[in-house]
Amino acid sequence: MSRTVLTRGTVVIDVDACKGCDLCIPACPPAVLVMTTTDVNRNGFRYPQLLPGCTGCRACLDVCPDFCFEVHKYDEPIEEVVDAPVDGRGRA
Amino acid sequence: MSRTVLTRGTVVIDVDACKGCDLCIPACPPAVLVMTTTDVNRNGFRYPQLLPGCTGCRACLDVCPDFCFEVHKYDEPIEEVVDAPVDGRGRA
Amino acid sequence: MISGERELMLTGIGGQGVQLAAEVIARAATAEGKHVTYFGVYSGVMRGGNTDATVVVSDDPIEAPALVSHTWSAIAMHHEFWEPLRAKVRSDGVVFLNSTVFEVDPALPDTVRVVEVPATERAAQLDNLMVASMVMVGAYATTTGLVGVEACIQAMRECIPPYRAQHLPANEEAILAGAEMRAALT
Amino acid sequence: MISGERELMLTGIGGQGVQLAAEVIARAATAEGKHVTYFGVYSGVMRGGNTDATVVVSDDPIEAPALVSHTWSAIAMHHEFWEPLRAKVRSDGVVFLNSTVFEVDPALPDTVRVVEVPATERAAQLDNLMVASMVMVGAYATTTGLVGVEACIQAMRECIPPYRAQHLPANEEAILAGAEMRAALT
Amino acid sequence: MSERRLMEGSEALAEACIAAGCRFFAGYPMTPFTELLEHMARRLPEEGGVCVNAESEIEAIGMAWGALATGVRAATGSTGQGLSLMQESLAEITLARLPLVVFNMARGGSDYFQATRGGGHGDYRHIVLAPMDINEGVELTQLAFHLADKWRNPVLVYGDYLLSHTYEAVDVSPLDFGDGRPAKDWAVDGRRDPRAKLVTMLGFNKHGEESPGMAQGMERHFQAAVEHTAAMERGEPALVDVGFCDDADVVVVAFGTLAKFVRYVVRQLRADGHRVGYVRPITLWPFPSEAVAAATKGARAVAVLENSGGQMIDDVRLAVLGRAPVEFIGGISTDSSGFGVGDLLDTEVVRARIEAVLASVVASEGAPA
Amino acid sequence: MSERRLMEGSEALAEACIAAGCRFFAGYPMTPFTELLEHMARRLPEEGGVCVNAESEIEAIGMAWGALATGVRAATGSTGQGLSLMQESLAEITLARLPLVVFNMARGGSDYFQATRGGGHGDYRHIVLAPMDINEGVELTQLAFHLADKWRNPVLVYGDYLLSHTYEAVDVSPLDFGDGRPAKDWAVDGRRDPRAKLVTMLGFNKHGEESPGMAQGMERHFQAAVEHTAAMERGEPALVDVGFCDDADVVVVAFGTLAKFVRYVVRQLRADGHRVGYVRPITLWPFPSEAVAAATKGARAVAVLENSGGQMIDDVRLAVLGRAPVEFIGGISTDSSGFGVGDLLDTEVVRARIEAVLASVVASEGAPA
Amino acid sequence: MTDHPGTHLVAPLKPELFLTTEHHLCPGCGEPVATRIVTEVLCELAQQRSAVCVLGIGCYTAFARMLDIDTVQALHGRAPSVATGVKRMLPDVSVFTLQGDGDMVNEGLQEVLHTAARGENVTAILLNNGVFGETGGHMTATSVIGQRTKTSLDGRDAEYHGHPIRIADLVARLDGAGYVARGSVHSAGAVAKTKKMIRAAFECQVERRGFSLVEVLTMCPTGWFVPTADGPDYMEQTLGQIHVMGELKVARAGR
Amino acid sequence: MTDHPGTHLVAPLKPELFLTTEHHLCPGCGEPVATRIVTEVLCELAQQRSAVCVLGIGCYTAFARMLDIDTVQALHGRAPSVATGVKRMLPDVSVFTLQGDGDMVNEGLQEVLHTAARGENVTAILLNNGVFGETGGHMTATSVIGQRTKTSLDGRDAEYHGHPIRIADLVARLDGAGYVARGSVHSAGAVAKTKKMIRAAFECQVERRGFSLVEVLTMCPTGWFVPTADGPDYMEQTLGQIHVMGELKVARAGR
Ligand SMILES: Cc1ncc(C[n+]2csc(CCOP(=O)(O)OP(=O)(O)O)c2C)c(N)n1
Ligand SMILES: Cc1ncc(C[n+]2csc(CCOP(=O)(O)OP(=O)(O)O)c2C)c(N)n1
Ligand code: SF4
Ligand code: SF4
Ligand code: SF4
Ligand code: SF4
Ligand code: SF4
Ligand code: SF4
Ligand SMILES: [Mg+2]
Ligand SMILES: [Mg+2]
Repeated sequence: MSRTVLTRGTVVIDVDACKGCDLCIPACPPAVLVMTTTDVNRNGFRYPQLLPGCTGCRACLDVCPDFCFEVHKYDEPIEEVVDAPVDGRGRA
Repeated sequence: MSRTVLTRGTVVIDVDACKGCDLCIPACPPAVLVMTTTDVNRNGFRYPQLLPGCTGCRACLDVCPDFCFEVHKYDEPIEEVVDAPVDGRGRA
Repeated sequence: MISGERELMLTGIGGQGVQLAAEVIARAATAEGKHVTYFGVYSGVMRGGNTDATVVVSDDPIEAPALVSHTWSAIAMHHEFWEPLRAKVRSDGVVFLNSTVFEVDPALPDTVRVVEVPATERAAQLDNLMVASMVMVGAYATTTGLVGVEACIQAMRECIPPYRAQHLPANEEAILAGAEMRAALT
Repeated sequence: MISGERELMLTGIGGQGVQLAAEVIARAATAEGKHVTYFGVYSGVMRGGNTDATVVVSDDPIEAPALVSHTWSAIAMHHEFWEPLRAKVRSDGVVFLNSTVFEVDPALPDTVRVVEVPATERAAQLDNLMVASMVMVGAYATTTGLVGVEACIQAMRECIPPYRAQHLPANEEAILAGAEMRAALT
Repeated sequence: MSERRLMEGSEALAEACIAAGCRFFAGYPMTPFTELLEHMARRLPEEGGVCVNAESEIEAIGMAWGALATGVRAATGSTGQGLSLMQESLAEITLARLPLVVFNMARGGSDYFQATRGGGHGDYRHIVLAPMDINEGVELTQLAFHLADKWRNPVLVYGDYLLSHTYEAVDVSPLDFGDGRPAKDWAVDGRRDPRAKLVTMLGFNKHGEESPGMAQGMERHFQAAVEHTAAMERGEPALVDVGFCDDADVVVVAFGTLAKFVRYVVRQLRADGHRVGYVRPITLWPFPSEAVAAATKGARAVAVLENSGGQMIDDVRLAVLGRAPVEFIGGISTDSSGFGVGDLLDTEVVRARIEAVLASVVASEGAPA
Repeated sequence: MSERRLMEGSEALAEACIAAGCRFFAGYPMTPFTELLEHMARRLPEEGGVCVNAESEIEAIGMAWGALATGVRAATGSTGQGLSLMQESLAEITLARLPLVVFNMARGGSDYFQATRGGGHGDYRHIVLAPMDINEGVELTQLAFHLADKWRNPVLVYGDYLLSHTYEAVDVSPLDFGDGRPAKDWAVDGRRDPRAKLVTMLGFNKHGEESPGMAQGMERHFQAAVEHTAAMERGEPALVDVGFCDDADVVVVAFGTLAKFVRYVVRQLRADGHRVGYVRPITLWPFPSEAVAAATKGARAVAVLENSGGQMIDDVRLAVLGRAPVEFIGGISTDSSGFGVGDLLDTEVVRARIEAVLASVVASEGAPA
Repeated sequence: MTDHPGTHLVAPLKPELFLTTEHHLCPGCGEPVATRIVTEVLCELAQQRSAVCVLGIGCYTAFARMLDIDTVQALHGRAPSVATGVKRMLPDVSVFTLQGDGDMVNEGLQEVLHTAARGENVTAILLNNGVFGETGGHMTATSVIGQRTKTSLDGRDAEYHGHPIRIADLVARLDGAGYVARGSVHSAGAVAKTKKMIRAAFECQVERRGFSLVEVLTMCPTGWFVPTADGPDYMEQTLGQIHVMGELKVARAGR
Repeated sequence: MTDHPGTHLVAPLKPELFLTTEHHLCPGCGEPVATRIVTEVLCELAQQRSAVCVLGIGCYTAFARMLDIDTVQALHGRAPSVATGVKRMLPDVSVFTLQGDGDMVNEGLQEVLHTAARGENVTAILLNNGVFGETGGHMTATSVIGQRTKTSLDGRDAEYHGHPIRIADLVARLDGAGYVARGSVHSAGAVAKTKKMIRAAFECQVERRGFSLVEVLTMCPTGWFVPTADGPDYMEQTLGQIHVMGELKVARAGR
């Protein structure tokens, strides 16, 4: 069950700076951040990964205590096709 | 120009404890306390003297910082004749 | 019966459960009738900073101070503050590394026995990264025999404060998991 | 011209103006070219408690500490703390008593000259009890000649802080009154 | 109650307070004092006492002051830094003759001067007890309450990070120091029975009389405090642990947890045939001057090991008075936080420093001094 | 500016501060420090400076801390009791290397230990200057600002009630101590020019480098502080006033205003043919140990006169090291308030005490030591 | 003090809870007046044998000798903490502090606020004269704008010296405070009203409704540099305008 | 940090006024978040070269190394007085404190209140997490009733431990305070609102309208003993109920 999403922005994630606190996950309005499940970074923490659909709103950056995000906006939105029916927070 | 006043109470004044602050003078509702003019106590302070007409209201005691007053009430008011036309604060 | 004093030094970063591991082993040994001293560096220290601990276990009363110059065994939950500990490991010692995150060469002489325990990985499988140090405790107990696994589980129960009681099952599971991992190897 | 050091000690109860009197005399003497030290015990001391002062006046620089063992002259505004001062008065000294309130026997040897000044009474006549110490200053200056009356009036003007300027005339009047009282006697 | 339990040092000290009858505590967190406060906060209510999480160190000692004035046994504490904040109170509570027990769980570096000279103003002294380990800490804590009551004077228990954060099995049953507890007829209870009381540092009472150690008027009162200090110094034997000094060429002086390392190393060195001894002052004030003088009588060098720039060395020099060279072999040692333990707390390091002194004495050679 | 004016001691000290370029002051009233504060509150605004009526002593030193961090000359003060409250700050501001000048206008009794040992925690020292009278006070106050800047270390000026409340004619023109004012490139101004600065007592900087006296990490930082103390002790000559000691049987040691009495009395005694001398330490830290040792070399007795239970006597003993008996001839002396001057401040009393020592030396008789 | 025939005693020279009434405070000082009514309230509430006074440091420290009440002398500013320690150990005794504005609002501001926030069942009596009286009349944290003191010679200037703190208003905002009021002793009527406030404060304590504070404005002619007789008027026109009298908080039982 | 073609940078990894972003604070801590927005406001107001930070003692002390701003480290509780000294000597520079609840409402309560009453033109930023985080999670003067801490193991009990202080409410009552608000960092929306408050506070300072305070509620999962992910909810349901967010005082120019 794939669908098309509009991606307006993107984030660079400094994975090794992440302490796995999870705060960015609920903060992301389109819910396009998802934590790794078993993968850990060099300090042994899970970290977020970006799904398509980022709006470049910087909410993740605003709540992250560890300065893990750099936020960019696309000058023109791009379309991406995703096959997951659920978002990063498991919402259908 | 004498007149008759009703005296309902009286005060004992510990003259030597007095520091001449004057606070009791305006506090006395019937204005029956008057400071000496040249007479001073053992510490060199002027002190109050009682005229007839005390009501025993204890206002003087209530404001005196130096515990100079003992207040009594007469069981029956007594009448006294005074010849001064003015009271302790010089009011006619 | 152990001969003389047996030392264990632990190192890691704040939050990895190093002090809990040390206290569990110290309490377990005490429960088993040993004389024990345990010294920990914790709290009031910058979060995520250095945390280390020293446990000394002996059959006889311990005369020495609680801080030792050399250690018979070591547990490293992380490599960040490993260096000062490294130098203290006796040539006949045994060292447990949390291989999931221990990234550098431990730089130990060949005579030292090195046991790699993927404790954080195992904890992640148990869905609770916080219990990695209990995996290590299970592995340490099984491998060295200095304390029993059962005694460790019992001691862990005493160490966890009431307001964290919800973590008891996960910690127990982790100790057993560590013990199994090593038992499987030996 | 005075020979050697001339001391003045003053005593009274807080609020009697003892420090002001001392400072006036010290400033007056300084203005007249003398070397002076003045030490006062005041403020931070319980209200209405002891207050005393020591003034030393000399034509030459003063080597001695500002506190002296003996005094050539004394002013007692009240008898309450008179005793310790009494013992320090030199046998050829001169003592000024505020006779309105000084109630005890000053107990001085006959060789000491005692000058009774009803300073508080005179101040009451001036309708300002607070200026009694200035009456004393006038009397002291006139009697001893250590400082001039005019210099005292000038010094008093320097001593009174601006926010108390309204008291200047009364104080001046008092110094003059004291001077007159003594002049009348001598 | 007399079984041994594995306990953190700070828990053991807390239990010792309770065993001594302490029923009021107030404190403010500061590493490595924090755990003592935590244990008191947990345990005192269980014992019918009160522990207040004071909002600051100064308020903590103020609360203890109030509790003490009612006659109960009470304590407070902090690190040396927190005690710096309490200096006004520590000086004046001594003049108020209140039997405070105060803990200094010192950070890296030493607060010996602060503890023994009184960091505050004027003349006063606290009895200072410096345990070398948990078991001794339990004993000295209980002794502290006893001495505070005995002398109506504050007693300071001097610990540190190592003492606070070490676990050992320990017995915390109440100890009996004899002579019971002195009656506190000076304490307030609001009853005026038979008459009103006044607890003050200002040197007078309500009825114009002198009471023991409470003269009328500040000068007499200060003087009485000086005399009281002298009486304590004369009357309270300084506790000291002396070992192997009889024929020692080198005597090492150290106190507190560091002294345990010294004692251990000196025993090792003796076993290896070196003529070395140690003196471990247990009471830092009154300082065991006579014991130090006696122990160093035949020494060719006296070495002082402190975790500081050198503070106790003054007292050692005052005891030795030039009869032997007094050398400082300590230094600052702490961890990166400044609270914890540094490299000096290591038997090998301590041994090396003592060996260096031994070597220099041998090098200077010749007949015994 | 160079004419002499009759001034109260505290006014003279205030004028000396201003002459030295002090532009910030904060304080809290306390007898006999109060008048210094009053004069600063009146005078500083006239000079374009700021005097804050701080709400407490601790806030006062905090404000001075902030002002100092911007590079201006700033001061605070109190009595020894108020300084007790400041002990945390006084210890830590030293580690922050801020050039504070702090006045102790001591109450009755002495705060010598507090001043010279540092009443706070850890290892640190303040340079301590103790004038005997107003004229010297004016000079030493200005020197205090100079030394504070020179060493980046607090300097304490030790006065008392007598100094504060005596009037004398005095000249308060600015003094020049040479070498100008050191640049304060460590001071903050908000400009990050060329880069951001950090003023801290915690031993690091923003850029990971070591700056003079500012090591990285607490242990190194504490150690650096100890070394800095040693450098001051070596580098700053202790000021001392020695008189008549060459052939003296008895040497009297005293400091501050009391020493003026001693000096006066010793001159009298010399005039009367007695072999007595005096040593007056002007810097209490660094203590003039060598001068004391030299001056007492031939003495048969050393007498220490302090208005206290005996504090400086430790330093005298450490200097004399047993070569002559050191006797305490002081004691507590104050007035009824505890702030002021007592009977000891009397040349006849001082003379009697010194004569008693002379007599006992003569009684013990015989050949010179 | 015995009555003459035909008369009866209204009030004696020496109040019941005073050992002596002699003191060295200045002429016209308001502090003895305020203190006397505190003792009268204790008598009215029958707390004569169940009260402890904790004194601050200021001119009122002189009352340590005078009061016939168990007393603990605190350091400057520290009375509320000391009172906390006393009360925790003697929960059934009426514990009160007697402090000045310098003591309570300067040196010890956080003591009183923390103690109030903790809801300690103690009563604080503040003698607010807007100056450090004892040291000679310097500006405190309650001195009003324009007030001339020895450290604000041209009058307190808001820009340079800052604004006064209305302490009772602050305390009233704290959940631990059960009763807060501000009275005065500048007239006999004010004395009577203030006495009622003090009574309400002690009742609050007895009923364990939390911390209580009565701020009493007291004359300090010495510190204000005014003639004693002008003290009451000066107070009304200056301090009284900013520190307005009245009850600020009356919490019901079981707050 | 350079932009790719077709994209533009919204915000870089490292904010302008940070020298480094690496720190040892716990996972899920709210303090770095609050501090970052302070630096962003300074940039927005062009105060990058005209600012001095005065730090208290708590976990945030770690920012001393990280901030690219002239910094003075104060002792625990003393930052407002230190800031006063700095500001009086550098009246044209934006001076702000960064303090925790332990620092500001416990150890230094009277410092902040006196500084606010004096109307010092400085800005205080309070990071309120209701615990002493640094020492391991003990009760502070802002911990709310029922809050479990290491020194209130069964939850803060009003009777035994007393009530929390709502510090911003107190400061707002002082005449010297020009701007007072309470924000939070528990969500992106809260962060944005809080940033506006911080901006208003610094504007108040620049316009010399007196003391300004922004209290920021920050998560401390370590001190609260909750999983990091639960921090924001826990905050809203506990601290946030008592320390209610919003602007408490906005004084106009020329107060
Ligand atoms: C720590 C400390 N600082 C300063 C003083 C000096 N001092 C004594 S009384 C006083 C002022 C008291 O003012 P207040 O409490 O208002 O009482 P008042 O004298 O006005 O009645 C001060 C500052 C002190 N005793 N202790
Ligand atoms: C005078 C003093 N007392 C105690 C401490 C110990 N201490 C360091 S940080 C801290 C708590 C800080 O709490 P808070 O300000 O709320 O900051 P947080 O750690 O919660 O961010 C304490 C009590 C200290 N450094 N100084
Ligand atoms: S910028 Fe906005 S949309 Fe993109 S990941 Fe971050 S929070 Fe989600
Ligand atoms: S908020 Fe930051 S630290 Fe927390 S999980 Fe997300 S990226 Fe990692
Ligand atoms: S009792 Fe009343 S009427 Fe009588 S003198 Fe006193 S105030 Fe006046
Ligand atoms: S109020 Fe008291 S002290 Fe004042 S004048 Fe009247 S009697 Fe004298
Ligand atoms: S100075 Fe003021 S408060 Fe103190 S006794 Fe005098 S009038 Fe009263
Ligand atoms: S303890 Fe709390 S405040 Fe401190 S770093 Fe951790 S989460 Fe942040
Ligand atoms: Mg006052
Ligand atoms: Mg906090």
